[in-house]
Amino acid sequence: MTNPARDYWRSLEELADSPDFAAVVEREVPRFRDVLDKFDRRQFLTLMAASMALAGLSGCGPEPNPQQRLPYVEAPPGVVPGRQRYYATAHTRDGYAEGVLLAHEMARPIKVEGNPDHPASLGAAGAITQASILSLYNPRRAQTVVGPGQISSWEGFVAALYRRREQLLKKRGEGLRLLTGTITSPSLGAQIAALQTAFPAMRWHQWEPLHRDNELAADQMAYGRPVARVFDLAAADVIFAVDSDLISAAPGWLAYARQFAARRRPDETGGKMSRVYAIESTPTLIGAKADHRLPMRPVEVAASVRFLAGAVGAGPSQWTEIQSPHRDWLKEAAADLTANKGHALVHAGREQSIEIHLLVELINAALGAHGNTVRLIEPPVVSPTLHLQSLSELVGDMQAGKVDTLLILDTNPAYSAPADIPFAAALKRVPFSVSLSLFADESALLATWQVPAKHEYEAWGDARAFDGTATIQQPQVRPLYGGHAPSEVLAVLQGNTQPDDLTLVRQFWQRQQGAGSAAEGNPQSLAGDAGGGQTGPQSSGSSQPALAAAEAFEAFWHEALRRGVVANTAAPPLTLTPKAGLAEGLRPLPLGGEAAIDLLFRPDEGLWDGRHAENPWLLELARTFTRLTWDNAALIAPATAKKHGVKTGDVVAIATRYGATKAPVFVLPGQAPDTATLWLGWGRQAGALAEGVGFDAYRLRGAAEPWLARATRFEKTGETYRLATTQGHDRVAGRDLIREFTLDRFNNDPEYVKQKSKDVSLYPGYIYPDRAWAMAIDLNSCIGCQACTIACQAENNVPTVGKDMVHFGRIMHWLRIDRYYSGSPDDPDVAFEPMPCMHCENAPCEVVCPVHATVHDHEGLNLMVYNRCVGTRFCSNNCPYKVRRFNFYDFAAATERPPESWNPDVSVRGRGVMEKCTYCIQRIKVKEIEAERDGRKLRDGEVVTACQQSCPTQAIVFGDRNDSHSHVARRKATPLDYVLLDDLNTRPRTSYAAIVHNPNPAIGKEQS
Amino acid sequence: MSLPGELPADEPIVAPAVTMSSLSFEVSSRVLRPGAPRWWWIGFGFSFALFILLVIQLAWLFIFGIGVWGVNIPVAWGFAISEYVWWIALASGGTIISALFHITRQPWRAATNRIAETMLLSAIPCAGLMPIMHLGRQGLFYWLFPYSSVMGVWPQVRSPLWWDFICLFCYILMSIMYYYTGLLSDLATVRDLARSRFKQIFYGVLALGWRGSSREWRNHKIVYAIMSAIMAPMVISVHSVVGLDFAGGLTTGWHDTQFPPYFFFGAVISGTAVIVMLTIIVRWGYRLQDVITQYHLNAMAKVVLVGSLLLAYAYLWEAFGSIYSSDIAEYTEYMHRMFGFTAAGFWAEKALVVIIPQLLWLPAVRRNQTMLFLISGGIIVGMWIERYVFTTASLEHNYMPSYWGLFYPTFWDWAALAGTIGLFLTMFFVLIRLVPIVSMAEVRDIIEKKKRGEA
Amino acid sequence: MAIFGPSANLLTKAVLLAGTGLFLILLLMVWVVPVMGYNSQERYAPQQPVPFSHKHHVSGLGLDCRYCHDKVEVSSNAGMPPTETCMTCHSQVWTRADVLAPVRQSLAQGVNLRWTSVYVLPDYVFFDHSIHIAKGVGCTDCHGPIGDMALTWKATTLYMSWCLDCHRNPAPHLRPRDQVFNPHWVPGPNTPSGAELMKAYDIHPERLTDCGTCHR
Amino acid sequence: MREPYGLIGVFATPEAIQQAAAQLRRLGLHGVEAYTPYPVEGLGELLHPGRKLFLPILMFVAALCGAAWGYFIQYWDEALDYPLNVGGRPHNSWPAFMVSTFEFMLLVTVFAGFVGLLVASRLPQLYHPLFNADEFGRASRDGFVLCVEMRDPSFDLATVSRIFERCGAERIEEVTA
Repeated sequence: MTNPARDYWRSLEELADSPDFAAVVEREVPRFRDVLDKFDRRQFLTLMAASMALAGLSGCGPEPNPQQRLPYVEAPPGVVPGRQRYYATAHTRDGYAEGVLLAHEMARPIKVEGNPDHPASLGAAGAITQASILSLYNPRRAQTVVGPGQISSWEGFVAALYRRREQLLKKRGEGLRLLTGTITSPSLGAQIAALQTAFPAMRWHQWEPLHRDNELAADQMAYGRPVARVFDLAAADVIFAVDSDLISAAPGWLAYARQFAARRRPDETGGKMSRVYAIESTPTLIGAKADHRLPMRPVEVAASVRFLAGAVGAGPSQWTEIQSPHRDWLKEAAADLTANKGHALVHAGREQSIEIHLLVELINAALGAHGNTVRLIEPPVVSPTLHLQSLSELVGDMQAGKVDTLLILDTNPAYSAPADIPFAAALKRVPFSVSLSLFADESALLATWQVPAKHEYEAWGDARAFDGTATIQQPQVRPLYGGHAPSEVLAVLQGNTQPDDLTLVRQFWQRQQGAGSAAEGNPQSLAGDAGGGQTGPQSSGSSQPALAAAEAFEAFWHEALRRGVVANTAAPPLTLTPKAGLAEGLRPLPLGGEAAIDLLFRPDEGLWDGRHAENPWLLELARTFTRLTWDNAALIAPATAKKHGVKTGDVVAIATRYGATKAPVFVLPGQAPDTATLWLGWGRQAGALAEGVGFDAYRLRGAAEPWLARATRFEKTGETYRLATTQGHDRVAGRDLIREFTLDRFNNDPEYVKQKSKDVSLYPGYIYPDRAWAMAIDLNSCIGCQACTIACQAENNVPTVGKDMVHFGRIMHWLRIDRYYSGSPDDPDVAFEPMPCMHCENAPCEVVCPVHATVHDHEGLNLMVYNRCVGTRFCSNNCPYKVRRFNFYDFAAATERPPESWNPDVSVRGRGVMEKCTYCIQRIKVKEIEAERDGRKLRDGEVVTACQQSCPTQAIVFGDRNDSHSHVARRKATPLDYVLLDDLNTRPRTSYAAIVHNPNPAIGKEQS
Repeated sequence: MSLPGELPADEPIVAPAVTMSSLSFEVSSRVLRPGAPRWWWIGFGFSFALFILLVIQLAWLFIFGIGVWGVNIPVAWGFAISEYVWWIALASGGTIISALFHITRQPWRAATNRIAETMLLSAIPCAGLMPIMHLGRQGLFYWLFPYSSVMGVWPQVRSPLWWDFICLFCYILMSIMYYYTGLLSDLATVRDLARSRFKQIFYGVLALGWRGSSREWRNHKIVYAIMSAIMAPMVISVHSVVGLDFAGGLTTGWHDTQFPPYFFFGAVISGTAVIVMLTIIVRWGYRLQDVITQYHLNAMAKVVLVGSLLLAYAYLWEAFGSIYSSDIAEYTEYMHRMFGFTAAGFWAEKALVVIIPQLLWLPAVRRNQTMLFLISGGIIVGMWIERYVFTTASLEHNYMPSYWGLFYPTFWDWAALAGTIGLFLTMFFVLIRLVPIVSMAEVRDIIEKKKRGEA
Repeated sequence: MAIFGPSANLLTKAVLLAGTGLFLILLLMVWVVPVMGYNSQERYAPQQPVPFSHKHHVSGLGLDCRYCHDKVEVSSNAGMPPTETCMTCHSQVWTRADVLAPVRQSLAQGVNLRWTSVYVLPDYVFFDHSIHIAKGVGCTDCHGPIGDMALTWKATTLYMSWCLDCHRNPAPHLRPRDQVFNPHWVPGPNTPSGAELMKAYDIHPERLTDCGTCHR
Repeated sequence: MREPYGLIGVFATPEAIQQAAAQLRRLGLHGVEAYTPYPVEGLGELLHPGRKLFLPILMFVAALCGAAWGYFIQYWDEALDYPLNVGGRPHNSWPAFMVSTFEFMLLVTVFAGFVGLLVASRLPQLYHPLFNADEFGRASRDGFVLCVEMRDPSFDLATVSRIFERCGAERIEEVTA
């Protein structure tokens, strides 16, 4: 395989030649879509269903128009029909890379999977990453270059920008501004640096709505320089989380989640577990998994952190003299931390104040975390900046008319800027502004030039992971809707009128290698194109002859592309110690006692900062705690709700110093009193699918308090709003669905832990002699991130249905995550329970199907034969686990995605047919056939289900139960293993490992 | 059935004035008269309008799919199935009156069984239509027939749905044969009275040349007796199997061994109730007060009363089982049914089906046609609510709390209900126009017996 | 004045007889109609852009199936040969033949040839060539005397029942691996029996009739 | 000239016709048949003595066949032709087969009874000489008609009509074929 991308391009030409493809593109042109958008989605669905039905009526008898086959003109090497090939690249979130592999079927990318070789993925992939494939194919992406007032072309844009360049060169770049998001791309960094030298007066601004300014500022105070952290949760026996996004959103969270979970499985670690404390204002994943959790208002959080600092000797000891109901709790936690010096870790979330970040840093230092559980490294980010400051300076200059040329690359400040930074207004005063974006978003519509961007999977580029490891991104598909990479736009400024991202990236890395791959390891110097220093292993120093160098580079290049990782680019650790006397320097806390509502701004799980708002999978993904789809809401605690006399669905008017909006209320157990969490990223003003969905929390967000704002108004309006949630009831209602034990119960009383199986049946049991597929799900490991749900959706062609259908109870997810509360609604225990099909051996669903549409096979799979199903729906009624889904309309036909983006190995279900989790039978069969062809037995771990593969914590294990050495058999052997509703004697193949808590005896909060 | 055979002194089973010839002329004339009476046209027009609604509903359903109804997951069965049960129950009532009371030799059965059976034939299509409509892919319902064609696949005969399908299939065919067997001699009467050539041929062909020879009568007696003896257990089995559709699954609130009899009781009361209503209408419309007397209504009222008592017993038992049982799922489901989303329906149903019918203990009420009519109507509505409540409520609060949901019917759900009622009434009106509505042969027998002071 | 004359009785009997007969015939049709050629499209031979003859290439020139269908042993899909494959020979022989014009054109202009499918499986059926080859099912078992077809025609019904016949009892359809691609294979005296081959290939018929074998 | 078929007498009461029938029987005449608007008890036994078990036996046999057929269909389907593992239940799970077996049994029985009735009563027979009689129509409403066929050699018009009259026939009529 010479150039991995080459053969794909060729085959796409063939693809593009076929009239079908032309038709597809034709059909997907937004113009036609708009007509349909006039209807609400339900009507839209019914219409589609209707047209399908009518079409179906005419389709009887012998093929009216026979199918055609189009063989290649020249066969591309290595493409085997019906077999998937994988190409490595990276998907970025806030600029940080997560390594991925894209599965190609007949050279079409159909699924995103984690790259096992990549430190930030380890083979797992989060929901957003999984869903990125849908954005790639999204027919609503920006497709045309629009110049001032009229439709233009890329060439037109290049010409215009080039002319601009001439003038700018004259005045040394005066008035030229660059606005980007966080950038970790070394090549892009180098390009910008080069521009900076070409245009000395140019200024580069950064705006990432979910910036990490507070962390940066704290580091500046502590170390006088920006740093980044890499945590080692494997070494952490005690973790103290302060509103932490450590295993949900922080760069590298996939890796952290895996380390975290590995320490939470006592049955695999000889009865040892880490202990987790969490104090937070709004529920987080790590808080849900914590052994001790306290919901508290931000002011209390600050006080508690001070207490902790004082208690562990990181701050003045008088900080420990606070009046707080939680004082003893904190004291014990602090004691536990100090007792585990060197094995303790404290982490604060992105949204916490500078002070808290500073204190956390000091506490970690005091606990000897540095070097053990925390590693300080060079930040992978290119020139870390305070984004808020950077943006406000830019806007200031724009208003002052100092900016005449503005390049907005892949960020959308017109929508996401703080309410008191009038970017949109200022943008009108910029004579020449360019917005390079995937969709025609708010900024693009205001800019004089809107240029469609390439999707990451269409472009050449590179990016760094949380630990500095670089990945070279290779295109998976030729741009579907035109579009260009940021590097290409910048190249135009550099005078290159025929920019090509491949050459740009290649040249950069060639220079790196040429420069003796010096600085791998040292991102900063990578960003600048100067090098020097010790030579890396596989590099060939400039002393070698050029030819050898070229060969060496080819080798390096292909290795980097193949593995999806550039070897030895991880940033080296820094050994720094925080300045002394910082804690003492802190001002005393303001006494924020009076009860007004604190507004907490948080990224949305799916839409993130709003950039994924056009992705139906993410819109319909039920949020972890609220199970809310297609909307955001103001999340408030039950107590607060009572106080304000509102309930879920009531609309409240919220205002801050910066702006006002209306929002539906959602009562969320475990939320801190007198706080309301608002998800960012909703309420877009531009966009087809997302426009007007949810409310825009950015309007309430000010530059001074980006994460936490005091509400000046929070009143019931009397209006109500219909929220579509997917979970019917929040508690187990007496069923034996969630099993929980304490660690010492597990260690000292295994008999009690073991479930008594009452396995009696009138009929003789069925024998499964050779293979018996089974799944084991570890509830200790499951952190509720829902990567599996989207993975399943992507793998199995599961359609989206729209808000109304969700509200009707017709959501289609095959794999859902149930979230159960126990304990008081103010501070409940949370348990997550992934629910795939149980593949019961005595399946109740099969017995009631009158047409043999669902039956067992000889390996114990509960099969669903769509083409035999007549749709009596009795199976669903009879399924105690309610894992069956029904196509009430022709959902698949109504889903907006080009036909070539579906997974060809899985039937796309039509109207009136039942469907459900199949244990990814298509994957099983492919491997089975391979093995049979080679005349060997299947190896354990050869078949991997989509959910298992995507799971960051390895909570899901699948395999042959009859093979006692298989991973799944070992998992099922633990005393914690149990099945749901076993008194129904359905004999599920899917079993669960009970939750084990490791409470601090001194705090003695009964957990089990 | 322990119905007192005695005739109330003031309520003869047949008015003395009625002779064999007057009976024959009266009853046949209703069929043979050239134009239909106004009340018939009004009734028929109304029914036909509803029937048109059914046609529209079907078109809408087939074009857009089952999604136009309110069904969802978890409540995958909504109106269609509960109404299917409801219709079957009404239909069964016909067989119960005609078969069960034939083998138990109830004299009053003679004048009413034709109405009962006519009602049965009109109700069965409605029942049969429901499960087909509710399929996801209605066009493929024939896959339930035990034939494999080129697929090589058969139905799954362990499924209660299949039992039910077979049951309904047999029941329809058998009912038609049973109906026709009973009808033969009366068709002959009409044939012999018909004057217009067309009607002569029409009824002549239908009567198959029945002459009433002693040989025919004797064969007829044997076969009709055995048929009745079969139809009786048949109707019981039909409704038991419908019960098994629910009891056969393990869904909370359905998985209940008492369902088969429970459903049969429901059939007794609702079937008889609808017959009472139709009898009152026909009796009034066709002015057959002499043939269908207070006695009949009185007797049927008693059957209704018995039915409501049986049902009351079943209700108590159901409540006891659910509340007393240690099964938390059963318990929560029943609590939801009683006090939750469906509470209103639950209590309304109990009132209409069990409490109000207790008025029938009073002879005065039994003889007051208006009261009788209203109570019967109430029962039928109540039974509909009952089916609806236990079908949906049980699914709403199933084993998986995370997947509890509610059922909201849509316009098209109601359209299906109204439409099938239209179909039912349309068929009924057409049939009472075409066939003699009283089994004359049997009434003659009674008249003769009365002459001789027997019976 | 009877309503009907004496002839009526005879007529009735005739009508009854006819009715019963008709009913039985209709009943029979339910089974007969599907297996009629019209429905199954057996022997259906569509027009192709180039009148390609397997008879000539396979029986005549003795080309191996895999020369053109090169992926058949590794892929679910036997695959149609790319134009370049045709041109390996036809750049030398028949370079002027009009029938081959489309092929030359295809290569020259990079336009795909458009063959009409002879065997069309529904989307919900997942058939894998490679495994059938690996288990010793010969090409001709499904594709009929493909080696002697001047214009390719559909040799089987492709009905599920047809698939099941073999999946229930594979033995008669198995051959030694080296004979799989032999279009004129006939079992010789020392060919191993079907039972032996089943053993050798490790085939378990009971599992072959699992619905999941073909439907996913 | 249409050749005669028989002689009918129309009676008003079941008693009368029974009396007449009894007397004719005593004469040992054959081809005597009564036509009544409802089954008159005893009349059938009188005119066609002997036990008629044909129909009951027919229906009983039909019942057995129906049951066997019903069960076989299911057994063939689930256990013989395409045995599939349905929810871990055995292929021949006979308890589940019973319901349909029962239904098939009843269906076949009733069908046999219905057909048997028609065959045994020689129906359908749209034309019968009796329909030529003016008064025969009463047999289907209020008249009790007794008919003696003339083909019997020992038939004597005078005797029969006398018996009719003596038993109070309201009307006596010759019927021609």
